[in-house]
Amino acid sequence: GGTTKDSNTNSGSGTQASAAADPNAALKEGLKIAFLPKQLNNPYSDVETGGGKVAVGELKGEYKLVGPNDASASSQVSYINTLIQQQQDVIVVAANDPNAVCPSLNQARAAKIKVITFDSDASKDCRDAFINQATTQGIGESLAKMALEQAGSDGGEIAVLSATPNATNQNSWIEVMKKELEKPDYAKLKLVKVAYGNDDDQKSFQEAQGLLQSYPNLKVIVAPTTVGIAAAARYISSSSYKGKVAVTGLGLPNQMREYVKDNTVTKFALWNPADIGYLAAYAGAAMASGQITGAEGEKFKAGKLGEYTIGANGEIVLGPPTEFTKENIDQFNF
Amino acid sequence: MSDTRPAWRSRLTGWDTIIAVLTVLVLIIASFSVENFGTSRNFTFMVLDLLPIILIALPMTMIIVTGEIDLSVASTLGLTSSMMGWLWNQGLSIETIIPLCVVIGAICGVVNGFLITGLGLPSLAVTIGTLALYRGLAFVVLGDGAVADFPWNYTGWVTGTIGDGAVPNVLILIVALAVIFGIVQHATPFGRSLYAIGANAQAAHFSGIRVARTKFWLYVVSGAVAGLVGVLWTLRYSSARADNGAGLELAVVAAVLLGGVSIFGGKGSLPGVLAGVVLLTALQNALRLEDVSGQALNIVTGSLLVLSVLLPNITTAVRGNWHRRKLRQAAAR
Amino acid sequence: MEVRNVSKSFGAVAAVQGVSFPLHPGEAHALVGENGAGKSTIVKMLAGVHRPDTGTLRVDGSDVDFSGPADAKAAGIAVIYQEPTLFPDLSVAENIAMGNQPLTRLRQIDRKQMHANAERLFRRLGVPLDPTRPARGLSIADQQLVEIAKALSAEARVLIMDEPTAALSAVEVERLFAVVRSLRDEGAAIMFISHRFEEITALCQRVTIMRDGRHVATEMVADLSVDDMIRRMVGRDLSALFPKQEVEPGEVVLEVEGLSREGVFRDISFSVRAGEIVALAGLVGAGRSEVMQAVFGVDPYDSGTVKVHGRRLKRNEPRAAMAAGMALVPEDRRQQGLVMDLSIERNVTLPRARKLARLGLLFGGTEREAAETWTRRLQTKLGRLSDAVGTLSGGNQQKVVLAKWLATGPKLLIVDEPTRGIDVGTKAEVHRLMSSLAADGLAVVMVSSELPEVLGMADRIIVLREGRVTAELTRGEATEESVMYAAMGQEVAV
Amino acid sequence: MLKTRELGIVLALAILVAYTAIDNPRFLSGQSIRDNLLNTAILAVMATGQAVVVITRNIDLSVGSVLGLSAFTVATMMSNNQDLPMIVAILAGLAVGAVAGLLNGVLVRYGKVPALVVTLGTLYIYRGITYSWAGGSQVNADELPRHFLTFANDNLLGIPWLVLIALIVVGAGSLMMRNYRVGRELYAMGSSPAAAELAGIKVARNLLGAFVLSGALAGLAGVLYAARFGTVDAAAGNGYELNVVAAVVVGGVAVFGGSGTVWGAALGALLLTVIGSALAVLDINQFWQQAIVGALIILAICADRLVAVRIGRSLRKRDAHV
Ligand SMILES: Nc1ncnc2c1ncn2[C@@H]1O[C@H](COP(=O)(O)OP(=O)(O)OP(=O)(O)O)[C@@H](O)[C@H]1O
Ligand SMILES: Nc1ncnc2c1ncn2[C@@H]1O[C@H](COP(=O)(O)OP(=O)(O)OP(=O)(O)O)[C@@H](O)[C@H]1O
Ligand SMILES: [Mg+2]
Ligand SMILES: [Mg+2]
Repeated sequence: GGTTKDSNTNSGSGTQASAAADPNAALKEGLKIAFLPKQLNNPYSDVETGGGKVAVGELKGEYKLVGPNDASASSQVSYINTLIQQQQDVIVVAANDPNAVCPSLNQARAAKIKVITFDSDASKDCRDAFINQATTQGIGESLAKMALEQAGSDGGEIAVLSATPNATNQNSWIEVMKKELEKPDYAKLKLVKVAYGNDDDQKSFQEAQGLLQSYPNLKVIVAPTTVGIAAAARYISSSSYKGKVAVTGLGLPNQMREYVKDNTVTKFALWNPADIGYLAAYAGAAMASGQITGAEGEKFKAGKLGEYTIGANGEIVLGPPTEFTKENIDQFNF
Repeated sequence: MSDTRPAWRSRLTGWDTIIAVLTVLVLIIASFSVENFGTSRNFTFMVLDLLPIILIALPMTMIIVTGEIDLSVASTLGLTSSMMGWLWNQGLSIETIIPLCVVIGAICGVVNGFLITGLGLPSLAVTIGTLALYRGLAFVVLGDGAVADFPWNYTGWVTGTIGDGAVPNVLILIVALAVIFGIVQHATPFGRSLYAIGANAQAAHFSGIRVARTKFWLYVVSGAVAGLVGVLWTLRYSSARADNGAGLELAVVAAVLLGGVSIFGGKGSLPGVLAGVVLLTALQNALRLEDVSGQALNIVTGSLLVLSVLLPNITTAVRGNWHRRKLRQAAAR
Repeated sequence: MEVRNVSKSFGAVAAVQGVSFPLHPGEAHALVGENGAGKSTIVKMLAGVHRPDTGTLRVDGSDVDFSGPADAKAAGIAVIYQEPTLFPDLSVAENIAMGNQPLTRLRQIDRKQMHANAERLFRRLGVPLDPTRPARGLSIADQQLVEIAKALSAEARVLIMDEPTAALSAVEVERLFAVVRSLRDEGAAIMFISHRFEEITALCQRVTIMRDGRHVATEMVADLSVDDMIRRMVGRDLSALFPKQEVEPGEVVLEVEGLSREGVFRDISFSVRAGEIVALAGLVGAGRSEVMQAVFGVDPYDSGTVKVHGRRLKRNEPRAAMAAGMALVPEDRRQQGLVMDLSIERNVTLPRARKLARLGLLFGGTEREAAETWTRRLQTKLGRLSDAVGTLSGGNQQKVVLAKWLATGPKLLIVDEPTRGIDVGTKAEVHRLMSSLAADGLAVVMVSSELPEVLGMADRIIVLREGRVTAELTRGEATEESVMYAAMGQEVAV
Repeated sequence: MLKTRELGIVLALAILVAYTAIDNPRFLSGQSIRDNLLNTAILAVMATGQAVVVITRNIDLSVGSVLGLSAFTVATMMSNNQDLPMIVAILAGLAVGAVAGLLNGVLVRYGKVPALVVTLGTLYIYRGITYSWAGGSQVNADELPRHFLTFANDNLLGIPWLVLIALIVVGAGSLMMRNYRVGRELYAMGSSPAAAELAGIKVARNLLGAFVLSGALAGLAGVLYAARFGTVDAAAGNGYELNVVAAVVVGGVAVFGGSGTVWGAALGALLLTVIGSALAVLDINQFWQQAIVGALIILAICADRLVAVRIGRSLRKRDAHV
């Protein structure tokens, strides 16, 4: 639609004028903030962008959600190009490939669009800020810790069921986890395999099957992806391995509730994905309004989440993940 | 024999002409009614979006005209992209890598060609197999990694425009290749033989056409072009990855069929296919600018594909009925 | 059954216009006319394939409107089409039984019964075919025999046969006729189409003559002489059918030595000189076509040599044969001779597109000119050169195949059943053409199942039986008897 | 003689299982066999329909999308009506699939559009409909009725329902194609479409029937999918069409119609599934798996071709009189 031309020009000149941050600048209304998740129709990203929608509503901006049906970098590029053509004010994107989206993102920035990445970062020289759900280190450690708890005092074999072989997040968490496992505390744990379910429900399901056939003594499956953990839990809960093999990792409470209640899963973790989108929207608005530029140390207010400080390399860390158990799971609905 | 008018008229109502007119109409309507559609930057984006489909469609058209199919093209693209990343990591220069990648694509084509013409296996089955094989090899080569640090002057050339104007650099490539393929397909003995092979391979064989050899070379060319597109794809996204171009094969086949090429072989023209590709890309671009969701784009693509064959059939049927009724009326009188 | 004033046109072509004739039970009715006269179109209307534009079909005195072949079948009409219509992947027995398979109590197919039925039919026709083998790979003749068995198995009240004998030799034809006569005597109505008049006089009582889609006459066969029929068909008198010119043979053009292919033919040797017409005779399935296809290179052979003008040809390489000046007009024009979906001009120029190209490029004009010269010379009846060849009648398609190969200017012409499905008028033209080409120094090899043609045209006759040469006869030595003896297995002293 | 085609697949299967079992005996454990059969069931049901369509010289590429549409419809229906019995779910899935198949068939037959074009188009269309309807929503296992989820794991006489259904479908399909008139007519139509028309076969009826069957079975597969996997989103069955076609081709059904068998296609589905799980069990590098699957598909086609050539040669010999 062509009704928002005015706000465009406003925001354009606004950012142009202030190369330096003005912490006291008012948040603009009517900002066009577009979310581009890794793919549409992924329940996890839907929760994330849902949080973004709430934030944009609070900011009285224009919310838009676009995205490909497949999690490929190239289809994201077409959408970024479209968003540039539509002259959005902020693009909030979860990059499917840190480099492939770069040229387009830089074109966007050249067109005075603020680029915030969330969930999965793009190369740091082609975005203005990155909303990190938790530090890579923190998640990796937490995964190792949960694995140890589940395996019990005797330790034993554990396996990882990840997303795609080239998923940036998962790979860095697994790296940290591997380093962690080398420590003496974890001596009794043996990581026997990293399998990939491609974030496809069925493939993950079959990979879980394969793991149990190949490693009869497996004690724990650690799945650092919401699709993987749900599929693994589902397989275990319906097979003879129930009660013998534990499943843990990162999962959505709604998807996992059933398996927590039937004791297939005793503990898993996740940050609140809705908060990521929420924070990203506020960060984008703050930037488009000139409150921040993305430099280290700058502070801004993110609505109900309170104040955040930009870290090194333009990273904004959401906070520590929440652990879910039978006791607390009913308090969450996402 | 001297009567050429009906031939001329039948050509005018042929599907490739209709689709060309339709394409122009869509372009015109979109430039007026869709905001930002007509801008030069959007033109560049569109050309970049249709680059892989249009290039792969060139040899694919020939292959489908001979009654065969190549579903492995997107996987060949992925494999060359992987190889490109791997070779780059080995420290080869980009000037060596690019021709090497085209050769790798051609080798994929040689394998297809050998299985299909040498062993006489059905191409649909073979290329479903190599679709999985080449994609798998792509992952073997590069695994989960991505290689990104290609030289800027190359990546920039692919996404850039001539003299910073409105004409993308790759458009030269597209036009040059399209002209070459067009001439070969429509104005050479080789091109003629493709139609004969597609419509009746045995009769072609009896006419002295080397059916197997011709098909073999088509697969080699198809592989080489897919390899070239693998290079261009990698440079455009400055990212060599094993999953590059996944699923592109169906888009290419859809575009070729939309352009009026018969899936049974023997019929179709390259201009029709080019129009088909442009129509699809332009429509998707315009709809995206209008915030139509990707899901709805699926429906549009699918419907177009079916309608592209259905509509001409319906018009012929209606015309035939009308003609018959007229005859009956004349007889009744 | 009766045909009343039916018409049918395809686009601008009026294939049949206002034709009427009756089919009486217990009578064989012949339908004759030149190529493209509309005979097959009538057959297809009777069979429910085409719907008449105007006019009606009547069965048992009441109008019928067939919406498809199933309706015609249900009305008791069985049809043998001009072109075989078998299912190559199914067994011969299944082909015959399709639609009428014997069923067991559970409505499952009773295979045993089905095979037994097929065997019975084959015994009646005297064909040594295995009912369980797939139809793929059957020779044209065998295919035609299966078609005949199929039509007979339907035990129809009306049996329509569109050139069933075109691919058969005298022995099979005689057996077929015996069967058809007995059907006729049991009260079936027979419609029979053929370009061979001796067959018509031998089998039919009544004849309908067509010209250019119009009805000319329906008369008793006994009341007409063959010449009468021909005159009314073509609308003028014909010159001699076999206008053989005597030519002094020149140097040897083709030399075949010890050619063998396992399971097909063995140790074939012969030679052909310039100006000579050599005929390959034999019963159906003797392997004549296979030999010539191996010579031309479309089929492989295991051992032996083929030399043209003393130079050995590469095996299995038609292009080499063409370069040496060879041309092959194949026996199956639909599968081997023509690309039905392509235009007439493209078909004619197909083998020599390279020669017509300038700087590697082809232009429509040159192709059209080249095509026009030869189609006109062969008096092909066509609408536009840009029409698909599939829209032509069978005989005119055959002319296009001839045009296609004559246009390459061959030194050695191999013709396999050159006049199959061609009307008398055209046949005479083709024969005249062949002799004049031979007179100009062309070497001609002719494979033919028609003895009169063989005897009338050939300078020398090579007889094949079961893949071997059993006799080589000169024009003087050859008689109907001597050729038949050699073809059927009795060695003839030469 | 015809059996040699399927025999090749059985042999390949036996070698693969033996090799894997030697490496890891647990591959032959009850749970493992059960898993393999359960995984094959869905593919085999779809392969049955696909085989029938391919035998008529057509193809149905829309099956993956039909599966998705049916799975999502049924899952939504069941989550909204917790008390509906399983049989209603199955009937609903069959109905959704049959309608989708009917549309394919009508376009192919009456629109005279080649099947590959039609079903490539409806592949996009049906998937698009599911996406537009589902949006990002997902039906999770905890929203589905218990009896629906346990159906996938329940047994009848020790055989899981899923496997039983697949066996019934494959068995009935084979019987129909081999011993009933309509089956032979379908072969005839694929062997020579023009001749089938001339032979008075009710081509339209049979063709619609074949597409409706393929659609309905894809719909049924959608129900089984929903019951087995519990979580259903709009992407369910995405890309399945290539697996199904691969199974049919590996199973010895000629892509040009007229030959091959339904149970061969089912064997093809089993072989593909077992290859997948054997590679996982053999602990073969994840990255190599897809490549190996591709290579094995090609190998299977080559083997099939070899058998066909043998048969052809023996036919030649039998007829030879030289
Ligand atoms: N499907 C078709 N489309 C267009 N024209 C056709 C078609 N079928 C036949 N014709 C035309 O109708 C006319 C009559 O053809 P038909 O096949 O009936 O001839 P015929 O008497 O059987 O000849 P022949 O002896 O050569 O078999 C011809 O001019 C032919 O070109
Ligand atoms: N493709 C094939 N595969 C297997 N056998 C074949 C094939 N083609 C022909 N034959 C067999 O080869 C033998 C020779 O057939 P061919 O058709 O060459 O005989 P012909 O003498 O040319 O007779 P005509 O041309 O009159 O039919 C026959 O027995 C036939 O069944
Ligand atoms: Mg005819
Ligand atoms: Mg012959």
